[in-house]
Formats: sequence, structure tokens, C-alpha cells
Amino acid sequence: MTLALAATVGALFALGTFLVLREDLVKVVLGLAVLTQAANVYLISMGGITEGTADSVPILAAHGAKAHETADPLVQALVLTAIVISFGMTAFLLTLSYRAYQENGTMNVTEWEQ
Amino acid sequence: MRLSESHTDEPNHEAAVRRWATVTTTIMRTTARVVVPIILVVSISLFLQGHNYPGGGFIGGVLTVAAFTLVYVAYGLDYLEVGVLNRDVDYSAGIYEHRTVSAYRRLFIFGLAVTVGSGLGALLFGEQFLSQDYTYVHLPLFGEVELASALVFDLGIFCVVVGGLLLIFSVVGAE
Amino acid sequence: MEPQLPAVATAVALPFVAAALTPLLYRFVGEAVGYFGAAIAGLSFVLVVSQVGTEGTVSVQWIPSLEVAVRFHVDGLALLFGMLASGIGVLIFAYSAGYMQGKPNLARFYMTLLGFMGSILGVAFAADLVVLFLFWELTSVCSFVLIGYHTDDDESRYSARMAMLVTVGGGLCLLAGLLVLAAAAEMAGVEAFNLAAMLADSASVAAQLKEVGLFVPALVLVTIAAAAKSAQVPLYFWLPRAMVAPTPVSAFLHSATMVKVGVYALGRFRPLFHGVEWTLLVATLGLATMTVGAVLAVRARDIKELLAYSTASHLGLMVAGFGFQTHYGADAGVFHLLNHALFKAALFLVAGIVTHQVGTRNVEELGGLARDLPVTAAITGVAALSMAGIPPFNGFYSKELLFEAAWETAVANGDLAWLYPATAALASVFTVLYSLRFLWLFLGDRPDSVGSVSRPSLALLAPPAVLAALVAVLSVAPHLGIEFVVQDAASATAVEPVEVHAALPLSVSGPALMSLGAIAVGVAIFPAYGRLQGRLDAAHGATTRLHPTVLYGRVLTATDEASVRLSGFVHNGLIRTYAWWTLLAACGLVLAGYVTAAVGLPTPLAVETSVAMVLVLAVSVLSAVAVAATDTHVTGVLTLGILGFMVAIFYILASGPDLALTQLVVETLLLLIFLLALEEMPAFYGELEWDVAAKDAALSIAVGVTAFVSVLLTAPSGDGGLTETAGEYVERAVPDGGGTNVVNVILTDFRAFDTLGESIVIVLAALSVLVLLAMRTRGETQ
Amino acid sequence: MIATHLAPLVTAADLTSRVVDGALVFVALLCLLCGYRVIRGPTIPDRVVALDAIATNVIAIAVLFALKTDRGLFVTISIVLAIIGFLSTVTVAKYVTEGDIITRGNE
Repeated sequence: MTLALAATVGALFALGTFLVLREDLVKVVLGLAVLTQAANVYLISMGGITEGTADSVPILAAHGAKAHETADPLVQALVLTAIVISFGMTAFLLTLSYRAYQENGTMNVTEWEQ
Repeated sequence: MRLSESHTDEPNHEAAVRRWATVTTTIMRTTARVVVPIILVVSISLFLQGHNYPGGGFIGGVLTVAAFTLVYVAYGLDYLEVGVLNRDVDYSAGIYEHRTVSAYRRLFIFGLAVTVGSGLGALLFGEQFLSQDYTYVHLPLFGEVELASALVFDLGIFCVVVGGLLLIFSVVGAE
Repeated sequence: MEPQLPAVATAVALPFVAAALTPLLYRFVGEAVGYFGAAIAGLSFVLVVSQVGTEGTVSVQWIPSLEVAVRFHVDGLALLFGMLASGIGVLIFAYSAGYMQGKPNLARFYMTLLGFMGSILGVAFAADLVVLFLFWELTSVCSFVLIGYHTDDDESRYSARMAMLVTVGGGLCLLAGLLVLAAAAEMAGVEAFNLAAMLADSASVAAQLKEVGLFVPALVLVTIAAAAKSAQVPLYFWLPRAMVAPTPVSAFLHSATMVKVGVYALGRFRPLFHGVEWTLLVATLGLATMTVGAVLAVRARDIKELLAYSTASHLGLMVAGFGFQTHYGADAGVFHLLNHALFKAALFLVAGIVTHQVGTRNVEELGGLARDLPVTAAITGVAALSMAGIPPFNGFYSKELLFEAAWETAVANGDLAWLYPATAALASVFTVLYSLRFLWLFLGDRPDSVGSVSRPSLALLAPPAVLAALVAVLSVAPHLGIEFVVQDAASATAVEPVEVHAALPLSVSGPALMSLGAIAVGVAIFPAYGRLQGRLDAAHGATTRLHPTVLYGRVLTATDEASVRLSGFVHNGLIRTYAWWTLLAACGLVLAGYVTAAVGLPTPLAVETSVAMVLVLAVSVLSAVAVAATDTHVTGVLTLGILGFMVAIFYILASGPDLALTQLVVETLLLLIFLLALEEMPAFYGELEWDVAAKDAALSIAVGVTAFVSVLLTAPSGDGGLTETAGEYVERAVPDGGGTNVVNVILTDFRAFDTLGESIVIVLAALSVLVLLAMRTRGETQ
Repeated sequence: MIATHLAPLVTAADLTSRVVDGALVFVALLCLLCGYRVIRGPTIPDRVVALDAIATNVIAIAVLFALKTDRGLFVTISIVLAIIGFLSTVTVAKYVTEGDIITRGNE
């Protein structure tokens, strides 16, 4: 499991980085989205991934249910907010790219006038 | 809902009403009519049950946003103003002056205030900033009901998410 | 007797408080603020003197988790140094009030001078490595401002920067050395940053240092720091340059404070590093500086330059004294610390008077001033003879102690160790020469170029007179000073019991003969002073390429050029370049960290694998590849959609229903916002440039490998259970949060502050979009 | 020993779990196939339909996981996705046909 996860996170980070370094602003935003997903998967894998069972869900069956079998709720809480925030950031970056395109007339950052 | 007919004879309004018919297909509009209330109900239920089941302010918030964007996609940006609230819209004005946009702005400011306020409320009880508490209340029909102060905090989050994201959608969509 | 915390803390803090008040006060009283400074210095002085005789450590906690405390250690050495700084400070402030009349920027001047004095007092009493370092660097910063007093003068700015670079560079060495010391102390079971405890247990700390092989590095680092601060060879070049400062500053910096800080630190650390390596490094360094400084002082034509090189030379004497292992060395260092401060401050102030009254600082244009300035001449006589080490003046006693230390070391070690006394004697010859030359300003013929000279005011004359009187008192009755504080101070720097003695030698001995010889030769050569200067000039000219100033200039120019070239390469205005280099550096650092920490990869690489999850992850990677490879925007966004769905499935399989829910809804919204933005933008990408792409691909692979290795190394294998924090949250969710959805309870109850911050991020994003789109024309129309 | 011999080779619970695991792998494979269609296209409608199919697969996986863990709350996910899943399809369709997703006023 760890190996597959590590390979996935590594590949996603590599591809995200490659996209972020492109000239095209939309590709940069896409790259940041990929990087976000990679970071989220990394965070979740830091909590340790166990085979899904009735106890592994961090929502206790009842008040007072035994609790030590659950998946790590802390990383889930972190990722939950990260998802929503990354959406806000992506929207902002898209708007920024759009405005940059409007001002400069091109999506290519290397063609911008100083 | 205000059902006053006072604005309907203005040309702008009529043009908008006519336009809805051409914005999307009838299938789309009918589906939206059916689905949007369901999404809203689900999102509110997710928001309310958040403390004990999957859900909470963030999820309820984004689901509500999805419902509203569905309305936008199906009927256009002004439908909520003109079609639902029967208000007039000044089309020449910028999006910043748009009433829904300022409503969303007020909504997330309200959300932020509620969030911080719930934190300050804890100070009144001599607790630390943002610490929460809960109690059980006996209601006649429902039996024991848990009342958590965290719900107020979650409401703030809900409002922030709904207000902030819908603001983004309406502003970007108006471009 | 235990020292009192309020007294010590007030003595250190008072100058800083006063410095903060100075600009305000300046508005009301104007130039008289100098007397306010003198009063503050006087108060500090009284407080320090009140602690004489006490010894011990007082502390207030500052960063308890790191064992950093504001800790003051009071002993003889600290008191001596503190008394010099504050006592001479009183005179300097009083003198400045007269000297600086009508000069600009006085508020800043006095403020910095007060801050400077406070930091010196801080260095003197600091018993915590962090506090010591802070005060140490503060002295460098204050001296930068003081040396650069004439801000509109290039020379002044250049000198200030040079002093700053050298002393702060030395300070960085000190930081490194102190960290090594702290680590060793912690290993030896002593409180990490507690200097006093470290010195109390110096033997075990030193043993620990030797055990881990860091003794010599720590010694060298501390010595470099002290050498930079105390103008030792080859870092002395900033000192004469610093003479561009107003005379009171020169007098203060070079007699009692700034340059003594390094010497003081060596005295402080002497018990810790005591040993053969110490002598080899420190004594050699000191004697070399003593000789070079004295030779350069003889060559100097400017009286302040002469005094500056002489200061370097005398600092060398003190350093050499501390360098010798015998207790005579400690005696010499400490006693000369006191003597030098007194006579050198007096001489600087005299130089100021001469400049002020005559208008020139050129040695060759001055002479025979005794008739015009009789009191000044008397002061100079006492101070210069003390500087020359002529018996029975106090400078003689401390120099004699150094000779004894050198002689004893030579006798004990033989052979090359005889170079120590030989060098010391040679340096003394030159010391006698330039001291006499300084005295000759007042004797000899009065050149015609010197016009009418008016008498200096009392404000200018009183401070050097006080200092000269002290020199005279110490000369007649050295035991007064020794009993008062020198004995205690020497004990603090020595490892064995110390008995400081100061008396005229009555019997024939090696050291006595050295003194006699040095004085005799010096007096004999003095008539040929001009010819000697000529010779030295020739030698100086022949070795220009090796001068530290030239080397400094070359290093500075080279650094300048290299940074221009580097910034053209790394900092080319394209943010992609910055990202490229930053990511590369981050990857390099992370991987290097793993390699140096020698972490091994976990042995069971493939833990129990769920086929479904592996498939899902594979699809997600494939879709990411497709995102990178697509050529239209819409395709890219749709393929990104697969990635989003796959990650959502991953969340489901990882038992995170909340995450999957949020991810799925957000995925839909993300598609929507992308399409909304894309409908306004061109649909196709530009051409891919292959050379750029290859470079970026290389970096991407590096980033990917780093992430891969990081996950392998840090992710838990899966059966280790929850972390302590997460386990506690799960335990407390129902009783404290009242909810069974632990994730939501964490968001709203346990970590609500984080959630609040995150909601603010959303608000900011929304506001930014609003400003970018809806309000874009506002600034232009108004 | 005798008891084990007499017990059925596969218990009912065991069978369910194996079937569910197998189904999870199967649906994941379906995702792979749909992913191929999204990536290769060739037209945008192709991609959108394939993406919609992936969304349906996600619904299936959520339900299967609910079965596997015996926790009904995963069904919530499938319900929510089922309700809003068509939103993205509609959006893309509007983008392709009209080029304007959210209309405003008299444009």
C-alpha cells in the first residue's frame, strides 16, 4: 500500500510541478489543482490507511462506541478544509489569469510586456 | 415572497422573463425546478446532522452553492432577483451594484461575524476563545435532543462558504 | 556575597530606556542631553560599583522551553568591564556635550551612544549564550551607526560598513561557536545555554567537546569572533578606518568598550578552553597583533591613526596575556584591560582637544604644544608614559606581567617558545617609540604652521584629567586597583588561584631585563624616528598586495560581481525561474537531509495492498499525465475531473465519508468555475518548447522523487494505530464535543481556531475576485 | 477438528465480503476504461459522457463500500452525487453549444 501511495504522490507532484512551470496560465492553474490533490493524498496517507471496516470510519457508531480502530480523523479534518480552500484559491487564480489575459492580450507569461 | 406586480410592466423585466424561455431547454428548466429544492433540503440536513453524521458547515455550504449555481446555469444570473423576488434589475450597472452580489457579501460578513461571535460567546462563560459546549434538551415530540454550541459556529462557516463561493460564481459568471 | 538582580538588571536596562527617551528629551533640552547621558552612565556606574565584591548568577526566565533565560553573572571580570564601560561612559558623555556642540543629528548620536553603552554592559553581565550573542551583535549595530555618524560622507559610510561587515561576520562565527558549546554542554549534562553553569563545570564541558572532536572548531570560532571584534591580525584593518567617527566615539569604542568586547570574551572563555591549543592560537595571535599594531602605529602620520594602531597593539597584548596558560597571563590581560582603558581614553580625548584647538591631526605639523596647552601636556605625559610601559607608571606593571608570562612559558617549553618573549620585547620597542612620538607633540620645536592656539574649555579638559589622575593613582598605588577589583577579575579568568602583584622589579630577572632592554632600545632609536618611518613606508609599499584592506576590497568586489552574475541567472524577472530554483533547492535540501540523517527505507515495502485502491490510484496518475499532455484547455479540465473523481474514490476507500462528499461537490463546482473562466479565454495552448520542457521535466522528476521518498519514509505502515493527538481527539469527541462525527467535532470544537482562519481564506478569495473583476475600473475612473 | 470439517466452506458473511471486494475491483476497472474514453475523446461530448459514467461508478463504489463496512452513511455520498452529478454534464453541454454558461440580463 505504502509503495503504491508513494508512487502516486510522487507522480502527481512531478506532473503538477511540470504543469506549474508551463508558459500557459491555465496550465499553471491546472498544475496547482493537481498539486493540491497530491498534497491531500499525501496528508491522508500520513494518517495511515487501513482496510475499510465498520470501525474504520471516524464517525462513531454510537455515543460511547469503542474508538481506537478508526482512521486518523485529524488528517481528514485538515484535508476537508483544504479541499474547500483550494477551490477558493483556484477560483481566485482563474480570475487572476483571466485579468492578466485581458491586460496583456496573451496567456503566455513569457510574451508579456514588462 | 413578494408577489407585487408593480414592476412587471417595465420593459427590462419583460425582456428578462422572455429570455428565460430561450436560455435553456425545457428539460433543463424542469429538472432544475425539481432538483434544486431537493439539493437544498439535503444540504440543510447535512449541515444539521454534521455533528453526528457526515456533513457540517463546509459540506452543507458547498452543496447549497451547487444548488444555486444550478439555478444560475438553468435560468441565468438575474432569475433570483427578477423571477423569484419580482424585483427590478438595472442591467447597465456593474455587477458590484447587483443586489444578489451585495447580499452574498453581506452573507459571508455575517458568517464571519457569527463565527467570531460564537468564539467570543465562550469568553462570556469564562471559557477560552472558540471553545464549545453542548447540552441535552427534552422536546415533546423528538425526545432527547442534543444542542451543541458548535452548531452556531458551523452556521458561521456555512454562511461564509455559501456567501464567498456564490459571490465568486456570480461575479465570474457575469463576465 | 550574592549579587542583587534589580541592581544588575537596572544597570543594563537603564541605558536602553534612556536611549528610547533621548529623542523626546532632545526636543526640550537640546544639546544638554549629553549631560543627561552622563547622568545615566553615572547611575549605571554606581549600580555596578555597588555590586563589587559580589559573585554569582541571577536570572529571569525568558524562553523556558529552550532553557534560555535572561541570566546575569556577576564576578570580578564582569564588574571590571562594566565599570570601565559605564565609568568611562560618564566622561565620554560629559566630553561630548562640549565637543559635539553645534553638530547635527545629536539626538540620534546620543541615543546610539546610550544604546551602545547598554549593550556593552549587557555583554559584560550576560550569563546566557543567547543573551550574550544578542548584546554582542547589538554592539556591532550601534557601532555601525556611531562610526557612520557623518552620513553624507562616503569615507564615513565605507568605514562604517567595513566595521559592520567584519564585526558582524565575526559575530556569526561566535553564534556557530556558541551553538557548538551549547550542544556540548547539553551532552555534558549542563543546562544548554547557561554560560555561568558551563564555566562552573568547565572541565566536563571541555572534556565533552574533546570527546566529540569539536574542541578545536569551537575554540577557533570563538577566537575568530573575538579577533574580529578586538581588531587582531589580520582583521585589524577596520579599526583605524573607524577613526572617521567623532573623537568621543573613537575614545569610547577604542579604549573601553567595543574592541575590548573580544578581549573580554576571551577572558570569559579562558577557563573553558584552557590548554595547549589555546596558547598556540591565542597567544600567538595576540603577540602578532601586538607587533604589527605597534609597527603600523610608528608609521602613522595621523594622531588618531597612531592611537588606533596602538590600540590594536595593546589589544594584542591583552589577548596574548589571556593566551598564556600561566596565571601571570590572566593577570596581565585583566590588569592591562583596566590600564589601557584609562590611558587610551585619556589620549584619545587629548587627540580630540588637539584637533579641536589646533585644527590638524597630522603628526608632522604638530609639536611644542606644551606652552599653549600645559594641562593637556601634563595629562599626555602621564598617559603616554603609561602607554609606553615606563616604570613606575601603571602600564609598566601589566606589561611586566605579560613578560613574566611569556618568559615562564618559554622557560617551560624551550625552543620555539622563546619566540614569545622575543616578539613581546620587539613590540615593546615600537610601543616606546610611538608613545614618545605622541608625547613629542607637546615637546620639541613648535612648527610655524601652528597658529595661535586657544585653551580648551573645562568640559573638554576635565574628563581626560580625571582619567590621567586615575592613571597616576594606579601608578603610585597599584594595589588599590588590584584589591578593589583586578584580583577578583583575574581569578574569574584563571583556573588556578591567582595573586596579582605589581611592583617595581628589584632584582635582575629575565622579564626585568626585557623591559629595560625594550625601553633602552626604544629611546636610543627615537632620534632616528623619521628614517625609521621612511624604511617602514618602503616595506609597506612593497607589500601592498598582501594588505588586509586590499584583500578585503578584493573579496568585496568579487562578492559583488558574483552576486550580480548569480542574480542575472536566478533572478531574471520570470516567476517560473524563481519557482524552478526554489523547488530545486528545496528538493536538494530535503534529499540531503535524508542522506545525512541516514534514514533507511522501511523494509516491508509492499504492505497488504487493496487491488481496487491501486487501480484507482493508477487511473488518477494516468489522468494527471493526460492533463499534462493535452493541447486544449477544455480537455485538460475534463481530464482533471477524472483525477478529482479518483481522489474522491480514494477518500471513500480510506474511510473518509466527509472528505468524499466535499470532494465530489467541489469537483463539480471546480469544473463549473474553470469553464466559466475558459469561455473568456483562448482555447488552445501555445507550442511546447522542447528544450524548456526537458529542463522542467528534469526538475519535475526531482520533485516527484523527493515526494516519493518522503511518503515512503514518513507514512506509517498502517497498523501502528492512531497518533497520540488523533487518538486523544477520538477519545474526547463524544464526552467533550458531544458529537460522534470526530472530523466535524475536530473542525468545530477542538481546532475551531484553524477553521476560523480557513473561513477567512475563503472570504479573502471572494473579496479578491470581487476586486479583480467588479471593481477593476474604480481606480482608473477616479 | 470435526466442527471445522462440518462447517460450510464459505460462510454467508464471507461470501458477501468477497463479492463486494471483487465488485470494487471491477468498478475500478470500469473507471479505467471510462478514463481512457475521457482522455482519448475524440470529441468533447464523448469525454463528458465518459466523465458522467465515472461519476456513476463513484456512486457504485460508495454503495459497495457501504456494504463492505456495513455503515449506511456512505450511501449519503451516493445520494448527493446522484443529485448533483448531472450539473457538470449540463455545464459542459452549455459551454459547447452556447459558449455562455451563466447568462445575464439582455446579453
